[in-house]
Amino acid sequence: MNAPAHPTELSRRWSSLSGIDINWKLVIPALILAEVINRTTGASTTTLLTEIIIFALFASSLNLLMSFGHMVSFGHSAYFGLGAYGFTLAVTKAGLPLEAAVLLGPLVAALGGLLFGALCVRLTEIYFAMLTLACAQITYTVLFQWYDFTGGDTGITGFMAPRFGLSGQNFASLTLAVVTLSLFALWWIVRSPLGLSIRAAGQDRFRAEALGLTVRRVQLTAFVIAAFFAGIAGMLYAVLHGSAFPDYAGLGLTLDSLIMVVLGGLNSFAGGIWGAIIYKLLGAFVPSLVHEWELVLGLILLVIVLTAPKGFAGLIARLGLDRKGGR
Amino acid sequence: MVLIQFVNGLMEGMTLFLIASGLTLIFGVSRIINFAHGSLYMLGAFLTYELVQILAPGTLWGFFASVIVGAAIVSLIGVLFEVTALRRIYGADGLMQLIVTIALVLIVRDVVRMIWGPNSITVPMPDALAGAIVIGENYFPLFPIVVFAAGLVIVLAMIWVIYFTRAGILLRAGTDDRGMAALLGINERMIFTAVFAAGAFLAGLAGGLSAPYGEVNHLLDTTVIVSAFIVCVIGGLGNLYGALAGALVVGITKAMGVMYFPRLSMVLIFLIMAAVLIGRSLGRQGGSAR
Amino acid sequence: MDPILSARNIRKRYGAFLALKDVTFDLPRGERHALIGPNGAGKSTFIACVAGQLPGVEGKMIFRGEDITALTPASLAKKGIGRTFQISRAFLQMTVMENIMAAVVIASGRWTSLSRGLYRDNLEKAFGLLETVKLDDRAAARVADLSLGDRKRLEFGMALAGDPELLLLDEPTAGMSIKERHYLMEMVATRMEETGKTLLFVEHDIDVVMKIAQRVTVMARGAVLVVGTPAEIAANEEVQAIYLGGHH
Amino acid sequence: MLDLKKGGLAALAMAMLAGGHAVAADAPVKIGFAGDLTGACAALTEDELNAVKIGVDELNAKGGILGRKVELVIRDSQTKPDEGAKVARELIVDEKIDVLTGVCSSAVMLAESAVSGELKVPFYATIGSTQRANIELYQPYFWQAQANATMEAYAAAEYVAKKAEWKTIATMGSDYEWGHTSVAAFSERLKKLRPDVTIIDPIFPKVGETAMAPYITTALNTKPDAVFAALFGGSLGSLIKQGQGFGFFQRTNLVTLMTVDTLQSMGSAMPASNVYGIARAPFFALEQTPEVKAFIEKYRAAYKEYPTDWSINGYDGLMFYAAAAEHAKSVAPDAIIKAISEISYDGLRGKGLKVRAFDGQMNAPSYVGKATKVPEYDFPILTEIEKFPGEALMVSEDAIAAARKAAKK
Repeated sequence: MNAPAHPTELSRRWSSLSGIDINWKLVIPALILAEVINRTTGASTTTLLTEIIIFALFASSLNLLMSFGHMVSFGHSAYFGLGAYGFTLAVTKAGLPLEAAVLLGPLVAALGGLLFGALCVRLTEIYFAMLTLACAQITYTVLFQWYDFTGGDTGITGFMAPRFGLSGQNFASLTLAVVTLSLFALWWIVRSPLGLSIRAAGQDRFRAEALGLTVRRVQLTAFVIAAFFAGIAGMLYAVLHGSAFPDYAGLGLTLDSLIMVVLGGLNSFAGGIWGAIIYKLLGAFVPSLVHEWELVLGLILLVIVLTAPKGFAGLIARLGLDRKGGR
Repeated sequence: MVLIQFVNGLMEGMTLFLIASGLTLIFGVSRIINFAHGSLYMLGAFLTYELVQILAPGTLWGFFASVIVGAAIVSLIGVLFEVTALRRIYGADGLMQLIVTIALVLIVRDVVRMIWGPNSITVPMPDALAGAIVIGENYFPLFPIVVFAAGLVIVLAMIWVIYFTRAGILLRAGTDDRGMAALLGINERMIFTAVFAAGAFLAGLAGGLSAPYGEVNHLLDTTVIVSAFIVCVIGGLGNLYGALAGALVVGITKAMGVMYFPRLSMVLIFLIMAAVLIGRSLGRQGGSAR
Repeated sequence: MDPILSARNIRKRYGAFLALKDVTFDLPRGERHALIGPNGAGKSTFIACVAGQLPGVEGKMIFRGEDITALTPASLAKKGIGRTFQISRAFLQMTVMENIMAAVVIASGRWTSLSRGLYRDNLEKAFGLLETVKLDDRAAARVADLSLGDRKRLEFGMALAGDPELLLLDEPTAGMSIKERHYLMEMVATRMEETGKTLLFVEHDIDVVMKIAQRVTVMARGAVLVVGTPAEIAANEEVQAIYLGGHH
Repeated sequence: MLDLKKGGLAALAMAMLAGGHAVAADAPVKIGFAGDLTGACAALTEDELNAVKIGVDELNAKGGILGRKVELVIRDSQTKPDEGAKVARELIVDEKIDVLTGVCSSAVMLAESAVSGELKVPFYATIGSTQRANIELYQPYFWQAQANATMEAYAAAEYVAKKAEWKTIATMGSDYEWGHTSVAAFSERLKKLRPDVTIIDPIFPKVGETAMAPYITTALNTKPDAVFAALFGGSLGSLIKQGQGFGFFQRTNLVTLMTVDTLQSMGSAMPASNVYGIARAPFFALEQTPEVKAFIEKYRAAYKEYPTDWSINGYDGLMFYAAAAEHAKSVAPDAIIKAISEISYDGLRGKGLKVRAFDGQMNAPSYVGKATKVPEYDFPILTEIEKFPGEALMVSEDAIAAARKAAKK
C-alpha cells in the first residue's frame, strides 16, 4: 500500500475521479447576474424571475429523483402543494407566526413524501409513476373538497401580505438566497455517499442490492428529500402570491415539472435549472406574442426535443460549452 | 336500481375500454406512453361531427360510416405524427417520447380550437338509437347498448388479429422479444408504425362512437387521457384482456359508487388504481422488486 | 471441515417448469468450486437462489450455520455473500472510481452519510481494490467507455469491497477472449488464495475450470450429476456423454 | 453548472420583457383584461372579450372615457389562479391599468381580487360569481356586475315555487364550491317559499363528469317532479344527452343553468320539453330597446353569431365602469369605488343597475324560462321567461355580516 496521502490531496483526487462536478467560477457570476436583472428591470420581470427561481428548485427536486434515482414521478406537484398548504394552514388555522409556518410547509411536504413514498417505492418504473400520480390526485382531491379546512376549490387568499410585505425585488433576492442554499444542499446530497447510493440504486438496483444496499430504503430517502425541497418551493410560491390553491398539487404542475426536467436535460444536475429557465420564459413570452400560444409552444417543444434529445444540458455538453457537466 | 347501475357501469366500462385499447396496444409494442391518445380521440369526435353532416345526419349508416371514416383519418394523422416526430427519437430516453406526445396535445388542442371554436358542439344521435328498451319502470338506453356491442365486436376483432393472423404473430414476436423480431427479419419500424396507426384508429373510433353521448369540445383530450391510462394500468399496461377487465371494473365501481360513496367520485378511479398497485406490490415476494 | 454453504433439497419452479430439482450441495470453506453443465442445467438459477434473487424457492439454504433461505440480496450481501452477474451490471453512468466507491460505501453500511469525509477515509481502500483488479489507471474513466474485460474486472473489484466470505461469479468470462478469460480468472484465483475466501463460479470454458477450480459440480436438467476434482470430472464417462460430448 | 451563457440568454429575455412604461397624465384609460382565455373557461371568456372589444370601440367612437382614449390590454390567465394573480399584478404594476376585469373561474377571480385589494386597483367580474367574494373575501376594490351564484339559485327557487304541481324536487350539483353553494341556496329558498315541497338530498358528480347515467338513475329513482341541477359544460350536456335514453324528459323536469352558448351547443339534441333554464342575460329575453338591438346587430356583424349571456354582461360591465368614471370625473381608484354605489345605470339588462357598497354586489337580474325550439332561430331559446330583478334576490346585509362573522372563526 502507498504511504497515506495528505487528506486535501486525497479529496482533490476524489473530485477529479468522480463524474459530476460544478463549475464554481460560473455560479457567482450567474447569481450576480440574476440579482442585477432583478434590480434593473420592471416588476413583472421580477415576478417572472422569482417564479423561475422557485421552479428551478421545484424541477431540481424532481430531477434528484429522475436523473439520479431514476425514479420517474408523475405526482411531484403533491409535495409542492403540501408545502404551500402546510405553510398557509399553519398561518390561517394554527395561527403560527410566519417564521414558524415557513418551516412547517416543507416539513408537511416531507411527511407526505414519507407516507406516499413508502407505498410507491415498492413498485418500479411505470407502475411507480402511476402510483405517485394516484397519491398526488388523492392529495389534490383532499385540498379540493375539504372546504372547512382547506377552503376547497376556491383556495385560500388574502390571509397575509404577499411576499411578507416585502417589495418584489427584495423578495426575489430573498428567494434567490433560499433557493441557492437549497440547491447547494441538493448538490451536496448528490455528491455525498447518500447521493452515490441513490445513483447506484437508480442505475442498477440489482447490482446495488447485491452489494448490500436496501434499495427501497434508499429510494424512500430520496423521495422524502425530493418532497422536502419541493415543499420549500411550494411554500415560497404560496408566499409569493399570498395564496394557496388545489391547482398547486394538480396534474398541470406535475406535467410542467416533468417537461422542465426533460427539456433541461436528464442525467445532469443543472437540468432542472435549465428547464425552469427555458420553460418559464417560453410560457411568459409565447402567450404574450401569439393568441394561439399552445400551438406555438407545442411546436417549440417539438423542435427542442427533436434537435436536442438529451435536453439542453446535453446540448451544452455536446457543444463543449460546459466541460464538466452534462452527465 | 342496483341492476340499472350495474348496466350503467358496464356501458361506461366499455367506452373506457374503447379508449384504453389503442393506448395499451401502442404501449405494449413500442413502450411509448402516448399522452396524445386523448387528442386523437378528440379528433375522432370532431371528424365524426363534420362527416355526419356531409353524409346523412340522423341515420344509422351515416353515423357509423362517419365514425369509421373519421377513425381512418385519425389513423393517418397518427402515422404522420409517428413518422415525422416519434420515429426520430426511438433511441432516446422514454421520457423524451412522452414530452413529444405532450407537445402534440398542445398543438392538436389549439388547432381544434381554431377550426371548431371553443364552444361545445353536438353530434346528432342517429334517430334509431335515441330511444330505450323499457322493461317495467326500468329504462335501458339504446345508444350505449349499441356502443357496447360495437366494443365487443372490436374486442373480438382485436383478438382475432392478434392471435390468428400472420400480422398478429409478427406483432407478438415484436412485443415479446425485439431480438426475435429482428431474427425473423421483421422491420421493427414497420411494426411500430403499423401499431401506431392501429392505436390511433382505435382512439378515433372511440371518439366518434362516444361523440353523440357526451360533450365534444377542445378540452376533451385531458378528460379522457388520464382515465384511459388508469384503466390500462389497472389491467396491466400492454395487456388487452387486462384493459377490458380494468375498464369494466372502473365503470361498474364508479356507477355503484354513486349509490354507496358519492363523495369519492373525484378520486374513485385513482383509489382503485392505488389499491390495485399496492395490492400488486404486496403480493410480490420481498427481495428482488421487479 | 464444516461447509460454508450447504443447500438442502433446493427446488425452484417457473410455472410448470421445474428449474431446480431437489439440489443438495455442500461447499467447503476456502474452496474454489466450479459449476458446469449444458445450457438450461440450472447453474445460474442455483447461483440466483443462493444470492436471494429469486422468490418462491423451496428447500433450505445454510450459510455459515445460519438459515438464509428467505433473505433478500441486500441482507445476504451484509452476511458475506458477494456476487457478479452474468451480464455486466456495473453502474454505467458513473466513473470507475465512483463504482468502486459506491461498493465500498455500501459495504461500510454508511450509505446515509452526508459527509464527503467518508470518501477520503475510504479512498485508499478503493484505490487498493482498483490495484487488485488492475484498473487504477482507469479510475476516472466512465464505465460506459470501458471494454468488456475491464468491466468484468471492475465488477469483481466491487464484489470484493465487502470482503465477502463467499464469492459467487455467474459466468464471469462470458463474451471475453481466451487471453482475457485466463487473465481475469487467475486474478480471481490469486485473490482467493491470498485471502482464504470461498469461490463458487459458473463457467463454460473447460480449460479455465480445469485450471482454476479445486472441485467441480456438474449439473444437468436442474439436478446435480456428479461432484469431484477436475481430473475426476474429466475422466467421468457419464459427464463426457451428457455434457462434454454434447458441448457445442 | 450554472454558466454565463445561461445568464446572458436570460438577461436578453428579461430586457425584452421589461420595456418602457412611463404613463403620461393624458394617457389612455387602460382596461386590463386578465381572462381565462384558455382552459376550462375559454369559451365563456372569449364571448365576454368579444363584447368588451365592441364596448371599447364604442367608447372611443364617443370620445373615450373622460375624453381619454380607452385602451384594452389583454392577458391569458389560463384558468389558473396563480397565473391569474401573476398577470393581474403585471397589468397593474407594469401596464398601469386603471381597472381590471375578465375572470370567469371563481378561484381565479378570488386570486385576482386579492391582488386588486392589495394594490388598490378597481376590479370587477362579469362571469365568475362565487359568494365568497361578498363574504369573507370581500375587499372594497371589487364588485360583481352579475348575479352571484346564490342569487341565481334563488331565482330558480322562485320560479320552481310557482309550479304548484311540483311536489318532489331532486337536487344535484358539480362537486365544487359553485355546485354546493347553488344547491344549498336553492334548497334554502325553496323550503321557505314552499314548505310542502319535499327536497331530496343532493348528489354531487365530480367536476367535468361526463358519464352521467349513474346520476340520472339515482335522481330518477326518487320519482321527482323536477330535478334542480347546478351543472354546466360537459356535465350538463352529458346529462341532457344521456338523460333522453332514460326517458328523463318524459318522467321529470330539469331546472338548470341554460345560457345562450349552452342552448346553441345543445342544438337539435335539446329535448322538446321539460327543460327549464336559468340564464344571466339571454339576448332574446332582453327588453328590445334600440340599444339592445344595436348591440346584437353589431355583435352579429362582427362575429357572425349571437351574443351570449357572457357577451351581454361583459359589455354591460364595461359600460357601467365608464358611467362610474364619468360620474366621478376621475378614474382614480377611490373615486371609482365611491361612484359605483352612487350611480344608477341603465344598461342592456334594464334600468337602475347599481352596486351595493356593503359587499360590491350589483343588483343584476336573473332570467328563468322554458327551453323551446322556435322557428326564428336554429337553436332552442327560452320561452315563458320570467325576469327576476336583482334586489329581490340579494342576500341581506345582515345575513352577509353574519356570514362574515361565521367565516372568521
